[in-house]
Amino acid sequence: MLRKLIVPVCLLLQSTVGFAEIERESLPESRVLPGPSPHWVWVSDMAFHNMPDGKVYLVDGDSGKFLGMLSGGLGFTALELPADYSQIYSPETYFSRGSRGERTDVITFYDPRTLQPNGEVIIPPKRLQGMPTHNYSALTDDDRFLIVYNFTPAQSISVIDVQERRLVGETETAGCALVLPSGNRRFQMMCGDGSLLTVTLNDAGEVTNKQRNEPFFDPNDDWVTEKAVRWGDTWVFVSYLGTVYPVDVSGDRPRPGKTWSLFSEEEKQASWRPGGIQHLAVHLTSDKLYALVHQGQDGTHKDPGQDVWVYDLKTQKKLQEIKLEKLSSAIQVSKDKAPLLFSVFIGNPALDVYDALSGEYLRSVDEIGMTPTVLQTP
Amino acid sequence: MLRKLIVPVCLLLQSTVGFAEIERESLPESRVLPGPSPHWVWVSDMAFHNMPDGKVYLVDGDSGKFLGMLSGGLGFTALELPADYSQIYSPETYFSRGSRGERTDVITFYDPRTLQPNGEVIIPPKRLQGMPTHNYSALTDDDRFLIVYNFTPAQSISVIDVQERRLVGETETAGCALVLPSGNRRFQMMCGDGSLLTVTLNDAGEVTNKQRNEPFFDPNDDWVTEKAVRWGDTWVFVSYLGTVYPVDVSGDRPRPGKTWSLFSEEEKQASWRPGGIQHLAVHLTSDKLYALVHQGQDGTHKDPGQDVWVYDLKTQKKLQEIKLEKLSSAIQVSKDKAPLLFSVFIGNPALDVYDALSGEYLRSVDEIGMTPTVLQTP
Amino acid sequence: MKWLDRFAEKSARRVARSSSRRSFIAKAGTVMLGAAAVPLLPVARANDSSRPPAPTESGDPDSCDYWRYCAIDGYLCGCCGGSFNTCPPGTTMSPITWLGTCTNPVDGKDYIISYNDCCGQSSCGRCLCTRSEGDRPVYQPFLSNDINWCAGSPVDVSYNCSTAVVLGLAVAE
Amino acid sequence: MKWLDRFAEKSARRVARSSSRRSFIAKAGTVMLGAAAVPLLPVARANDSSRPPAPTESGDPDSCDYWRYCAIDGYLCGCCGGSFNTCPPGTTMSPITWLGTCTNPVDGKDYIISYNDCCGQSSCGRCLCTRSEGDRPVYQPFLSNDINWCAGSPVDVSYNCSTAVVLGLAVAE
Repeated sequence: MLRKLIVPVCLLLQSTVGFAEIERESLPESRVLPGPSPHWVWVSDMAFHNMPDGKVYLVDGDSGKFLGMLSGGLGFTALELPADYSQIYSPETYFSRGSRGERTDVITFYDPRTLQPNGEVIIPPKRLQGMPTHNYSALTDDDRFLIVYNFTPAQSISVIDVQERRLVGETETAGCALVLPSGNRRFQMMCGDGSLLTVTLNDAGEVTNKQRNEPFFDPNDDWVTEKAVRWGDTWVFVSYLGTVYPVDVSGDRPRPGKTWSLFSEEEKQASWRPGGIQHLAVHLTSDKLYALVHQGQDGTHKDPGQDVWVYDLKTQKKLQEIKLEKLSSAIQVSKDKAPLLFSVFIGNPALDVYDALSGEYLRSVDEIGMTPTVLQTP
Repeated sequence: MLRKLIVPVCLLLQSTVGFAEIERESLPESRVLPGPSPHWVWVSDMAFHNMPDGKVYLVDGDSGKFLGMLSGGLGFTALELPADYSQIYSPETYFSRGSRGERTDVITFYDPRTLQPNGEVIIPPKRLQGMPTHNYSALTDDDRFLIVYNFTPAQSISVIDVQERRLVGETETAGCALVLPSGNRRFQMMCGDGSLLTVTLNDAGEVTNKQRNEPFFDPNDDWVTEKAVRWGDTWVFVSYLGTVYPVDVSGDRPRPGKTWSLFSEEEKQASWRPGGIQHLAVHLTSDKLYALVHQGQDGTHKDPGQDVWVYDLKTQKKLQEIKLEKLSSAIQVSKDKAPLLFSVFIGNPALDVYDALSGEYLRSVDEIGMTPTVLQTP
Repeated sequence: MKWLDRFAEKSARRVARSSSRRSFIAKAGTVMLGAAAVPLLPVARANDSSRPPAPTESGDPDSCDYWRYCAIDGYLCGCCGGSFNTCPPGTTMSPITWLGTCTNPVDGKDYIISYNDCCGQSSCGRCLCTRSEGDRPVYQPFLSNDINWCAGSPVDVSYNCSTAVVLGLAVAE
Repeated sequence: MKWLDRFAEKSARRVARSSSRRSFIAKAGTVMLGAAAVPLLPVARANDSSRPPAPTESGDPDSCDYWRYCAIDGYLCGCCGGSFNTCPPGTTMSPITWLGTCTNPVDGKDYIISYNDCCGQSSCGRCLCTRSEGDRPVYQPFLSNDINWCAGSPVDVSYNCSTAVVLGLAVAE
């Protein structure tokens, strides 16, 4: 192909007048990213007004520099990032005619340094489409299998072997939703009656056991949000009214722990409650829970907030109240020892960066898509 | 399929408590549009920030009511509307993976009453992608053949028989661009040297003759925009500086007419010039030319304006100056005897409606997509 | 569409499970197919005059504060070429969806509202309205407005706008 | 990609046609493949020190008023993960594009700028910059910024952002 072009090129350069070449500047090419920084953040954008064109943006929290993006297809939710960041897995949905025609769901594999796709696995065209949040899909603890929650509205999960890059299969999970990993071959799902379904895989990724346990909360009393976060062997669920339900998932069956509340009686009286699209974040090494909270009534459980309250998950004491510069619908905390707190508001496409320890506002990065939803840190 | 569902439905309705049926409201279904009103307008939206999800919106200029929309794929430009409005033809581009993968270009056929697709013809995946304007494609005068301009950057045209719904073929048009119809089996294309290429078809839609004529303007002096408009047998071209070049296309070869200017010497001194994405419109039955104008320097030929000046194409006199309520990058005039003037600005997604005779501002319709570009009236 | 078969058989199970439960929410969860029944069983249910009349209403159906929208999250079809109970041209109504319970200010009664999505075109983009009173998490699907209910439509998940159909009276026990 | 063959053969014709023309614009139109040559002929042109040096520049390359952007219309790659002459990761540079002639305020000289698009991802959406000095209509493609030049890229027409590469000095006659 090149050779074909060189001929006319030289021809042209000879025949050219009114044009003098100068020292050529560095060869134009595509940038390649360095290894990940713990202060990088991936910002998902479902592009609510143009849903076939979801995107996800990579920003460096230290410099505020926009590093690159990936197109994510229709109803994009979030990437899946293995611990070693050796690959990026993206559950994506496409139609042969944009918003109609034949639907194809895929897991696309991207090289994290070039952001070029290097493969895909076609999965059942059933992945849940909805307001994005985390927990719609997940990797097993050893990053070998990717689990995708399906809703058609029949409920099921698809299992993908990301090492062999093949679909292992699909399994019905009637009445239960979402994917909460709890081991190399085990994960939980949340069921409508307040119980958890424990799903076990074998080393081939095939489902060998589905065990539905007793409800760990009463849905008729107060619902826990689907935005649970993981704290080591414990999944932390928080209810609409701020009750925290820790559930130990280290064993074959989940063991609910002692519940506690994000709020004092006075704070409850002042109608403080959690809210947002991604309203919880855990900083693992310091055992801290970051909760996005606001004052509101019933129906505000997805409303944005401008306050992040920080708790010690061991003592269940509130350590800190962070007043945000701007409204927030999603928060995330970087995994390192000098963590950053990231925040976006779906109603205003900018990324805000804070010191997660002092709560100090550091910077804002504007023009981050249209409707930013989910935040993920490597 | 229905029968399959009815069984569980009845089962459920019996087993239901806490729920009392009442008189059912009118059966939910999809609305069907009446025949077209001359005061309807189709507003194209290329969704510049989310290009795979172009759309086109139908609005009733009299009521300001939003009547419906179509999804138009990647780099959507405009619909093609036959005179009898019996079908809607839409040149569309799709990728198998949204913004990557295999590209497929199609002409989609839509029922103008239900807005449901009722067929498509796959065409060469080469249609020009660029800032939308009219003249990227066109129907022959008898609405039998649809001509699509291709740019890869090799230049060619595709001919589609919309009656038999098949691709007739593709023909090279090296050095020439756009599609300006001039008969049932003839159209012109604009070439880089200021000439026109006259292309003739036979009754099968096959290209039988391509005749390149002398330049009708000197590109080195002042360029005419590609946004030419048709006035019966005459195509009206306007230059960056406002010189009008009428070209009679009724015969086998185009006959350039006497040029004139939109602007007086004083107006030229005050640097008035045309500008916009769709800066010209013709009202055929009154022989009026509507020109969107502004004051600016070189490089502003696509800038928005807030003034529409109206000219008599026969006497070449300015009849009227309409001061718009808001900035405009595209104007269109309805075809009837009590015409409306429509205006959109790509930087502010709303449709503004004016009385095209008095120039009186009538109404504005907000939330019209993201980046509205081209206006078309049935 | 294959999921329908599986769905039918699953629904039966869901009934069995929920009919042993006491809370209204759980039962509301089971009637969601009633919404589906509206478009699906016109003949069977057309001339039933024994039922109470439809509610008297007031307010602007194209305004987000209209009473029927108490649990909605999406574009109002009335602004998109349809109405509060009709899909715009070019779209298809999803027969299966989430339910809300809204109080009609005119008669003070609670009604069950079925928020059927209109599907098959990209987002309408007009009159976005987000009110989540009584909205439940996505693991309680038929009470959750976070789910794209076009998943249940014959044209699949391209979401255009949402309707709000009165399905019936909410009867407290 | 087949179009390249056809394109080569067409270009030859374009040269023949334009070399008989007198205006600078027309000639600039013919050198556009020079832009393509930069990425395409690295070896052939790498160690040529006989040429005049690259221009001395001032200003912020991520700002729309940077001198190189006089004829640009698109997102600045410097705001998108690339730079004024490098594409963002995940995108591919279009070898063929439109040309502008911009005056460098530092030396007052006119330079030919090649606005190579970066392609293969959807719009970057940042630092949209529209300046059309010297921009020509789409029927003069190689001087037109209205064309999506990703059409000339191996990954086709998905447009992400635009670069501005100095190609050479504009020599008046």
